[in-house]
Amino acid sequence: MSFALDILTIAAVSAGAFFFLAGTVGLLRFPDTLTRLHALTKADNLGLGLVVLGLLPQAGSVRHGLKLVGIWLLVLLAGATVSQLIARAARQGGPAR
Amino acid sequence: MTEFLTAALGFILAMLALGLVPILRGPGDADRMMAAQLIGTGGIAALLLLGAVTGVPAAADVALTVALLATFASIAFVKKGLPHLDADEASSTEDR
Amino acid sequence: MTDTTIFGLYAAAAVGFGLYGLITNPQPLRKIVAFNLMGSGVFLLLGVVGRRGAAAGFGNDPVPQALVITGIVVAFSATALAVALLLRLFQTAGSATLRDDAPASASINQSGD
Amino acid sequence: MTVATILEMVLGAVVLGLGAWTIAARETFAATVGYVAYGLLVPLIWVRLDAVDVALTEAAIGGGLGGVLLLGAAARLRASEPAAAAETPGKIVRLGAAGASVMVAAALSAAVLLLPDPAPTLAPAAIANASATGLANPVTNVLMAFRAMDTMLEKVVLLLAIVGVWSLASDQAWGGRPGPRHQADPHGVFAFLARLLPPVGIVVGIYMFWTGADHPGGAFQGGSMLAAMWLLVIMAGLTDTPPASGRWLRLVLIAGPGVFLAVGLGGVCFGLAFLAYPPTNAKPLILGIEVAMVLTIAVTLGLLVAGAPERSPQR
Repeated sequence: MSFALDILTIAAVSAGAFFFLAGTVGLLRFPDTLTRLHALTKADNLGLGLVVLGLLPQAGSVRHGLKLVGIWLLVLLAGATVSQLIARAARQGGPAR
Repeated sequence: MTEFLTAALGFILAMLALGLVPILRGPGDADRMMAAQLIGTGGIAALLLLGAVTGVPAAADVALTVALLATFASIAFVKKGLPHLDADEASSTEDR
Repeated sequence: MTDTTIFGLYAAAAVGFGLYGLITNPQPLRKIVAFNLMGSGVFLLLGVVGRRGAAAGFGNDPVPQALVITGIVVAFSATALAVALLLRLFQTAGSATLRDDAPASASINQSGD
Repeated sequence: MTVATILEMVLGAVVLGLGAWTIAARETFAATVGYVAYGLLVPLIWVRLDAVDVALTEAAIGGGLGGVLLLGAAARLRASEPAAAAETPGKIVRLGAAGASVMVAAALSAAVLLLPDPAPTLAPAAIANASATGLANPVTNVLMAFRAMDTMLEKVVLLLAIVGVWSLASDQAWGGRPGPRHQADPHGVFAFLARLLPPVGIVVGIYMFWTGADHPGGAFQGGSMLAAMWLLVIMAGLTDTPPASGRWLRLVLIAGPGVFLAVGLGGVCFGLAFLAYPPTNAKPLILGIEVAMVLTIAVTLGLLVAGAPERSPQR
């Protein structure tokens, strides 16, 4: 049982790390602010979710696991709204600024 | 398991650092506003992994704090970042 | 090379960077930022000392930890006061410079006194 | 070299790189953004050093509130930047500064390398006396009982700082409301977030404070979280900063140090010493002080970030 859980951890954390890689490549390669914002918010939030999923089997207690999931949900909510605000500011300010 | 998680943590930290380079250098302030966003995801993933590696479960509390305050900082970036938005605020102050 | 040595050396470097910025940056706000960086380095040094004092089941000596927490709050208060002074200087003098012979453009900004 | 050592080197390099960037950046606004990032990443090092209490404080006050304070000032001082940039000191000064900084850093590094072994520690003493207070978090014990004088005086420092900031108000804004009146679309995304996030943040803040008795956390961490949420609501224009002349506001500002001082003097009256808690009631007394302190800290930190009064109280 614990072996299977370890496999799950390794698979999920690896996938999470891959999405962080994808997000960073997007940040480095995309040409303008809005596409970079897209890369950052989509890929990194998914990466964080997968890391949280991978850490759940190692959490030790239900309370700790719930806290981890709660953090992810909070980051999702905040990320979705804040990226909207940043995108709006970027459009009003123009890409040159 | 600890070795693997440590390696993953190092990798995510490196990604975070690489991602910060274009954001902070960025041509404009709109790019820089993303810095707190990046830390709100990558930094928190690193913190949670670090808590698992070091055996400090309270790292989750730190992650919770960072999540809330990174959002707060992002909003302050947006609010203060663009000079013309700031000017709007100043003029509305005088109206009242 | 233990973890405390590594972080101790980084903390020493942070103090060095902060000192350099404090001296060379002409903008007062940048001096405040540099001073905060210096303070952060000093706090990390204290954290390293506490980490070396790990005993009795605790990973870090609680006394330096408490000192650092108090220090962070006091540093924040000092920063807030410094920033308020700087903004008031900018409001009354029209410029934020520490030079004595700064051009006085006070007529643009209405100041209260 | 183990994986853990490499990790520590990477972690330190990332954080230090950010710190160096705040010094080297060309624009002040960019430097303050870098400082916020630095302040939000330093907690990783503190967690690695097993000092979670400090990690929480550094994230909340160092990165969050302190960063936003500097950021707001940078946005206001933007106009003055070209004039200040012209004053960059000459090569000789910069070389001298670099020399001095290298010497200080080298001296500190030598001190780190020459630290005594075995290291002196007060941890066993803190553990041995933990039963006197009934709290399980040794850092809270040190802050609230063993070194209570420091904590009380630190509250006084906060109070003095707010007095100092308020006294910088111009004559017509004396006793008025700090900062500009913020406005946002009441049906927009921003107002939505400012309505959704504070309830979560307030629960987290109270949790931080409450868990501080036995686990990492405490009055500072909880209070700064509450302050951040308050400022968020103010920035969204849903509420306004209170006028500095308000009686209730001033009562809240002195509640923390006041209760602390009263309990301290009570210790003298009941035949013990200043700030000595009677052993049977130590925990309720400490909690009482902390409740007053959370309120005071939240309001003080929020008002310190808001700055000096700028608008007259009547408007």
